[in-house]
Order: sequence, then C-alpha cells, then structure tokens
Amino acid sequence: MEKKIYLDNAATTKTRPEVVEAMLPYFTELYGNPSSVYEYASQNKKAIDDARTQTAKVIGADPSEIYFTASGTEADNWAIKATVEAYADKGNHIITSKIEHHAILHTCEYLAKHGYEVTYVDVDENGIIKLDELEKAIRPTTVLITVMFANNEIGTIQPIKEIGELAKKNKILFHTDAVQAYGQVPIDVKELNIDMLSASAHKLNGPKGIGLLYIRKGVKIRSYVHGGGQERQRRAGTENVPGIVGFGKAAEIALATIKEREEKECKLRELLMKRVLSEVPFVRVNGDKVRRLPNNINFSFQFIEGESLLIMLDMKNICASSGSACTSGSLDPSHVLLAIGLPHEIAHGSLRLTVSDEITEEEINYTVDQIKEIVEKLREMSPLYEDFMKKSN
Amino acid sequence: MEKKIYLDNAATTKTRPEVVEAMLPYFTELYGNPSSVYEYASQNKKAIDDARTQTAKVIGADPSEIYFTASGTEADNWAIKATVEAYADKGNHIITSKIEHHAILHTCEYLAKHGYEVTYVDVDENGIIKLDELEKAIRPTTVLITVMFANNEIGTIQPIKEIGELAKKNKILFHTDAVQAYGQVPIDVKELNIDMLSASAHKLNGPKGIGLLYIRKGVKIRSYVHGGGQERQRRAGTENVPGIVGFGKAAEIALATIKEREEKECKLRELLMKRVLSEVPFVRVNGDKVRRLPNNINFSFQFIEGESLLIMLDMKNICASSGSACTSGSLDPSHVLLAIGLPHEIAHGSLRLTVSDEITEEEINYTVDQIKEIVEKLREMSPLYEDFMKKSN
Amino acid sequence: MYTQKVMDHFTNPRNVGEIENASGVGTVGNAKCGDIMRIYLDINADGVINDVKFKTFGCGAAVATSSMATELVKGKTVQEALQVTNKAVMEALDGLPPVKVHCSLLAEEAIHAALWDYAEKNNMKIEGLEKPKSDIHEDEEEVEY
Amino acid sequence: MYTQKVMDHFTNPRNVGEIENASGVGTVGNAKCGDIMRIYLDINADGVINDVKFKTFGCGAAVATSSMATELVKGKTVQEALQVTNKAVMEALDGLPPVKVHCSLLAEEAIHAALWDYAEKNNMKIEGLEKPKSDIHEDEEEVEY
Ligand SMILES: Cc1ncc(COP(=O)(O)O)c(C=O)c1O
Ligand SMILES: Cc1ncc(COP(=O)(O)O)c(C=O)c1O
Repeated sequence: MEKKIYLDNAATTKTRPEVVEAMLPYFTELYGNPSSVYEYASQNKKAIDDARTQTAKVIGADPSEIYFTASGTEADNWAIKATVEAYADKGNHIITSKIEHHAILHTCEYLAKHGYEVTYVDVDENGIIKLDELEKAIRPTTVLITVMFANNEIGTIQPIKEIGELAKKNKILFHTDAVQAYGQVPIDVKELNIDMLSASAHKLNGPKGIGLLYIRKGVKIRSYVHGGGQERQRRAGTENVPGIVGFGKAAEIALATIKEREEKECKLRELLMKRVLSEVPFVRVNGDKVRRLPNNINFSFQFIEGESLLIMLDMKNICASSGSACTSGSLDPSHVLLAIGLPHEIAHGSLRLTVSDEITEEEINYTVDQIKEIVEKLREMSPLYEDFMKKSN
Repeated sequence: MEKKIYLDNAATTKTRPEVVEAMLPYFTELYGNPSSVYEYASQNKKAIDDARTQTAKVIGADPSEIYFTASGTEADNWAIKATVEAYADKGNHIITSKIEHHAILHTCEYLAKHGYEVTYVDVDENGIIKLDELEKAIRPTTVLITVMFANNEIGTIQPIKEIGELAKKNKILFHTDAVQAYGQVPIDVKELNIDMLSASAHKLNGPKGIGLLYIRKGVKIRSYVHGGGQERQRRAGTENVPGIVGFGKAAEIALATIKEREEKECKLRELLMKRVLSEVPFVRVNGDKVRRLPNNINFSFQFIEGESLLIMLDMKNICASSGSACTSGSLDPSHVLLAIGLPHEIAHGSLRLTVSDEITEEEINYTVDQIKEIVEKLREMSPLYEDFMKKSN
Repeated sequence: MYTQKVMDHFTNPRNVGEIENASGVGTVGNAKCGDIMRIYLDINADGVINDVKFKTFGCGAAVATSSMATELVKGKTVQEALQVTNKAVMEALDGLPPVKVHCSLLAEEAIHAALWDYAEKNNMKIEGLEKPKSDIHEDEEEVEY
Repeated sequence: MYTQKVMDHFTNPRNVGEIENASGVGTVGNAKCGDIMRIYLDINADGVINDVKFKTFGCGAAVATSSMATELVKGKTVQEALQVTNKAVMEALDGLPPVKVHCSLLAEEAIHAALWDYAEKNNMKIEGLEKPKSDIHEDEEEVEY
C-alpha cells in the first residue's frame, strides 16, 4: 500500500485536526500568562478551567480534582512519590503489579532504593492481577496501591472496582495509571473508588507533552514539581495553555465518540485476530479475550523475533510495535509478557497492533496478508523453527 | 490605544508564527512516537536531534548535553534535587541567593525540610549577589551552588563567570537558572564554567510547556522523572515532539537576532526610563543600571500600590506586571524587592515592564502618558501620599 | 478577576478625599500587607453620618470596598453604620475573589476605627463597638511542599 | 536506525539456509537475549570455505551481520576466516547502532563456533581459535535512577 497504515495507537496517536484548531489561538493570539492580573490573560484562565471541566467529565470527577501535568509519566511519578511522602507517618509500603508501565515500575524501584518497600503482585496468564495475592500483600504500613487500569502491551483491563474496594476497606489510597484507558473505556472514579488517576493526552488524539493527575478531594498530597503557585499551588510551572486546551478538546471528543469508536475498533480487532489465528500457524494471542481494550491486539509468533517482524512490516508501510515503545532498544523481552508466563523466545516474537477508528477493514486485510508472508520468510531463516521442524518430523 | 500593548514579556511571550509553522507537521502528520522502530518515527527522532543542536548552540554546549523537560521549573527541580541525591556522599549543603525564582526557592525550602541545609546569600541594593558572602558560605559539605543568570523581576544579571570560577576552584557543581537570560544575552557555558543550566522556551517566543536542562558531560546526575528510556534514560515520558521542535526553532531565531533585539529593546527601555524618571516624581528604578536584561524595566512608585496600577494600565490596554507573575494573588510584596532593601510600602508600589522587539516607540510614549496619569490619580487617593505631603508642608 | 461592580467602584471610586476637622478618622491596615485605608466621618448632632470620605493605598478590591463601604454608611446613623458588615460590602459589590475577602474586612474595620475615634473625641461609648484592630490578617492556608 | 547496507542484508540476506553434513556447525546466542545464530560451513580438503549458510533468530542487525559475516568468510581459508572480526563485519555494513554492536560480536562468535566444531570433528587444532562462548553479553551501562 502507498498509504501508511498506522497500527501503533497505543504508543501515540495523531492529534486530531479539531484539536490543533482549538490550540492555535493560544500560541500567537491568546498567549498571555494565565497567572497575570490583566484581563487579556483571564481568557487563558477560562480556557484552562474549561479544559479542566472537559477532562474531568471523562472520569466523572469534579474539575477541581484535575491537575495538569506534562505527561502520564509525570502524573505517575507525582502520585507515587508525593503520596508516600505525605503518608510517611503511616508507613513505607507500596503495592503494585508486575505488569505496570515503566513510569510506575521505575519510580517504585527508585523508592525501593530510598527506604521504601514495594510488593509486586503477580498476574494470571491473561494479565489479570491476582486479587487474593493483592489482599495478602496488604500490611499495616501499606500507604498506596497502584495498579494500572489497562495494560499498554496486552490490553488487559484490571478489576479496578475490586481493587478500589479492597483499598477502601483497608483505608489505603488507590492510584491507577489509566493512560491507556482514559477516554477509551468508560471510567467513573467515584463508582470505582479511585483516589488518584493518571492520563496522557497524546494517547487519545490530543497533543504530546500534556497529562493530568486526578486527585480526589480530601487526599493529602504534596507537590512534586516545586515553584510558582500554578494548579492551585500543587504543580508549578507556567501553564502549557495550548496543550491544556488541546487535552480538553481531545477529551471532549473522546467522551462523545467512545461508544462508536469501541464498536468500530472491536470489529477491526476481531477481524484481525480471527484471520491471523486461522491463517498463521504457531501463534497465540496475549492478554484477556474479554477484559481488553477495544483497540489492542497482541500476538506472539513462535520461532521469530519481533524487531525483524517490525522492520519488515515497516517496509510494507505498516507501523506496529513489539512490546512497549519505550523499551525498544533494550535486549530483554517485555516484562509484561514474561509476567504472564511466556518463555523468553516466545515473548521475543510478539507483535502489538493497536488500531484506531481511522483504520479500514481493507487495511486490516492487507496487514494480515503481509504478516503471513513475513512470518513465513522469517521462520525460513530461523534456527528455532529448523529445530522444531526436525523434532516434529 | 485600540491595540493591546504587551509589556509583560518576562512572564511569557507570543509564540512566533514561524515557530508554530515549524511545529504544525508534528501534530497531524509526523505524529509517531520517536522511540518506535519504524522509519516513519525516525523523522521525529531527527527533528528532536535538530532541536537539540539548535538549543545547544545558544549556550555553546554540545547537543548531547541538552535534556528536554516540560518547563524551566522542572529543569530547576531536576538540577537541584537530583544533584543533591547524586552527591549525598559528599554533603548536604546548597548555596543559593535570596532573589531566586520560586522554582529554585521552593525546591530549596522543600529540601530544607528533608535534611538538607541551604544558605541564601544576600544581594546588594542593585540585586547583585555578594560574592564575598558566597565564598564564605562554602563548606566542605557544599554540593551545589545555584544562582540565577538574570533576575525575572528586576532584570539584574549576576556575575556568573566569577561564581563559576568560585565553584570550580572549590570543586562544587554550579547550576544557573537562565530562564530569563537564555536567548536574550550571549551565554557560553564553557567560558562561564556552568555545569547545569535551565531554560524555558516560552520566554523566547517559543511554545509553553517545554524547557531544557543543560548538563555538562561528566556531571553525575540522577533522573528526576522516572519511567521510559527517553532523553537517553535521563528524563522519562513520551517526547513532546512539537514542543521540542518549536523550542529548537525559537532558539535558532533568538540566536540569530540576539544583537538586533538587544539594540532595539535597550533603546525602548532607555526611552521609557528617561521619560518616567523625568516626568513622574517619587519614583525609583530597581535593579542594576548596566548589568541588566535588555528588555526589563522595574519601577517603584512611592505611595501607591502595584495591583491598582496594573488594573488601570490594563484598562488602557497595557499589559504589565508587578513582581513576578507567579506571586500575584499573594499578599506579601516580592521577595526580590525586599532583598534589595526596599521597605514594604515601596516594594508594593512596583511595576515591571518588559518590552519585546515588536514594541514601538509610539507605544512606549503612550504607556508613559498613561502611567503619569494613573500614578497621579492613585496618589490622590493614597493616605500615604496625604501623610507625606502634610509632613513636607 | 473582579466583578463589574468592583471595577466600577475601583475606577470611579465614590467619596475619595479628606474631611477637614472630621468628627472621626480611622486608619487601618499596614504597608506590609499592602493595604491601608483611612475613613473620615462627618457626623452631625443627631448622630447621623452627614458625609464620609476615604483614602486608600491598596489593590483594586481595597479601593472598591472602601468606596462601597462609604456609600453604605453615608446618611446612616452611627448605630446603623455599625451594622454594615464586610459581608454587606461584598454583597453590594457582587462578590470578591477569595484572596481579596480580607479587603472587605479591612473596610468594615476602617469604619469602626473612625467611629471609635468619633466616640473618643466625644467622650462617649458606642453600644456594640469594640476597639478596632488596625490589622486584619486572615489565616492563610498553609501550603505544604 | 539502520544503514542502507544493513537494510539490504536484512531484507535480502545472503546465504540463508542449511548445509547437510556440514564440515562444521556453530550455534551461539540464546533466546533470553533474543538472538540465536547458526552457521554451517562446508570446508574442503585444502581448508577453504567452499560454502557457508546461516539461520538466525533475531533482530534486523542480527540477520544482517549473519549475512555479511557469511559473505566475508566465503571462499576464505580457515585461517583467513578467523581474521574476520566483528569490526570487519560492522565496517562492511557501514556501521551499526551502539545497542546493536553485540550482534556483530555474535556473528564473529558464530563463525568461530562453526570452526571449532569443524576442528573437533577432524580432531585438529586451529591456531588462534579458542573455545567460543555461546553467549555474548556486552557490559550494559548501568542506569542509575
Ligand atoms: C500505561 C502507561 N502508563 C504511562 C505511560 C506514560 O505516558 P507518557 O509517555 O505520556 O508520559 C504510558 C505511555 O507511554 C502508558 O502506556
Ligand atoms: C527566572 C525564572 N526561573 C524559572 C521560571 C519558571 O519557568 P516556567 O514557568 O517555564 O517553568 C521563570 C518563569 O516563570 C523564571 O523567570
């Protein structure tokens, strides 16, 4: 195909033209500093308030509970580091899962080096956290449970409500990294007992460089980035007004289209899965079949390695990913795929395809055709496949 | 005047149309995640590299020494918090000045609550740091000296070279918050012995929400935002590609125009100062007359209060500031003006006007006319002025 | 930031000025906070406020609350003037931003200070009037880092 | 990410396949790292590498270095083949990204492993050839958080 087929929407998304349109005036016309006294800047203040309302609505929060950050990563860092600091009197123990994004895992590892204790709870073969293990992990010193809403690699959606209840029952704060789920699946923070939630605009057709942390009213939390009094004294730095406005617009559109996108994406996903499973041998689908992000498909092709697959797909104008984008360049296979029990060589052969509502069935069919051909080609040069075939004969 | 006269360029600036133009493709066309394997994303990687080169040039750094952040504030937080952590073996003492931006001061105050020791060195009546005090403050446990390049309120430029030498001689790291100076005055980090430097794009006609920290090769520093492997493992979070590209473009233009802007702005500044000093009684100029940012003017008008002045100027379509934008809303007068020795009531009557190269002489003349009228009006209703006049008579 | 009423009273403040040989003068606030208000009262023999003037050093809200407070007490008896609370001033201005509420307290206090001065000058006691503090400090929310 | 040469050898790898009854076969790497290379050598009585084939499980660089390494040793004597270093492979490919340098080491090692196998089968000792490690681990830079 001439046209690029972008199947990496979990890594990042195209900023919607309407979103860019909404942002533009705030670069060259309404560029004032929202903290200023003059009337001119108050338009920016209002724009930020509007975006706070738009982004809050997506998760059933109050606008005053939304704090803008520069990224999902910053929101994750903030939620964890500032919480453990604020509740240091109570304890130093954090519970998380083995399949979190590095923004959570590396933050926990950092804290572990600084006197905190972290329990990484196992997941089952579909990537669903083991609730009984989670419950057992709770100690009197546990100050935070942080479990992601949906996994970025295998798309598995966690039993957030159950975790929220467990946290509430035990009077422990509950944070969820919803970077992959926000605007993609319905979320109600009140119903789900979520105390803090991270999101990132560029995952829902908003701009890069803007995220948010929802902090439930009443949660004691310190600042993470210190300085000026922005975001009601909680997050310093001149507000990224265009980014915030863009996030607001993207959130509004995401909320309005959530159902139709889900339907469309699920259809594409099922077509892709069905064809690959029936036409390519030695392949498995990773992640839960039902509790799954609408746009996520994750395969493991036996005997071949993911990067070669990606490059060959790229040469056919197909953008995909193997494991999370951040870890490419690393030699270890995805920690998520290992956590669901895949052996190394199978984990290495994984391919993540994440669709959007702009993808057509034709493009999916073309993609499957290419996958078939490439997988075959790579297997022909694979010593693992050679060994396997010899053993089978 | 019908047209708004924007004299608050130290708070934030208009994003140049050429900068927006440069950013636009990265929203809707080249939106890929730079960490991805496919060719499509490598264009983004290149765009980031280019911006790294453009921003490095402004301060004579190597591109590999530039790390993009979300703001000047984040760069300040990072430089200080991660340095004291990395050099914990050596000591726990930080030296800074009394007139730093809150991004530095509040970070230091935070660290002071967590076992670190901070010395705040005095400045003279022009806002220049007392080098002898600085030298005396050095202890064997001092791990960092952080002194701003130029002050955001009164525009005073610090003797950075001398501080750099002092730091080097004593084998202490030297960080400078150059958010106000970067792209406005020539800076050479090598010549000035600067180990780390913070900058923020929106102060030089770049977009909001993007900053940088220069870290000299060889400086041991930890991460501050933990997560994915972006920015060579040092600053996690999906890259804000449009923001980075915009910063690069803004830096390129700033560097190319630095001389002509300086000339133009100094001329406007001198016109404004001269007229106000000769036509308005009971006024002083704050900050150093010579070692001063080209675009900064800071007055204190006796007997009146800054906010009223600002609002009245606003009604005449003039955007200005009193003290730093971040502190408006606070009741205390600027810590900078107090540090240079102004009594409270005079500090309260301060007005900061920061010009840009888009401002005309006509606009400056109009502004002076308005200032004269408003100051007179406010003095007429001031009990302090009444007392003063009665005493004088 | 401010309501139209506040802006109106700030840009066209009513009753700016001094009263020579005023019946009572009160000055409250201090330069540290950035707000100083002075109220002059001219009170006739019947205890009615014939005239009132003010001078204020302070922000837009400080000027507007002074102006509104003088309007509210003008023509009132001393006892009626005492009933003019900061709430009344705020309401008459259609509200103030939270950080500016202290200005309305200052205006109330300035009236009281002028009345106190009037009472002292006349060696009388005004029912319900306590010696005014010259400073109004709200408890600022402590910000934790 | 990759040079044109790398892409060429990745997409059109030379000498993919097996050699039945090969003079020597070497397999190095492991699935944990994500790279496994197997080299088949057909060496004639004069000690010249008549034919060479490879199979590789791994990234683009792993395939390309395998392909290039086979090209470089084809037609060479055993002693000449021993001189084909990972540097030579990299240079022939116009370079590799830093994170992929280990692939070229693996290719060198795979050749050595096949030669070792050949030597063992023939009960001979090849001057300068040490028993190859099956794993190549570069010292990864330790990242501090
Ligand atoms: C689950 C999850 N958490 C956190 C992040 C980090 O978000 P960002 O890159 O916007 O900081 C991502 C995406 O990169 C993600 O998928
Ligand atoms: C001297 C100085 N340092 C730091 C900052 C913070 O920069 P930012 O608001 O981009 O985080 C500013 C401006 O607000 C500043 O003037």
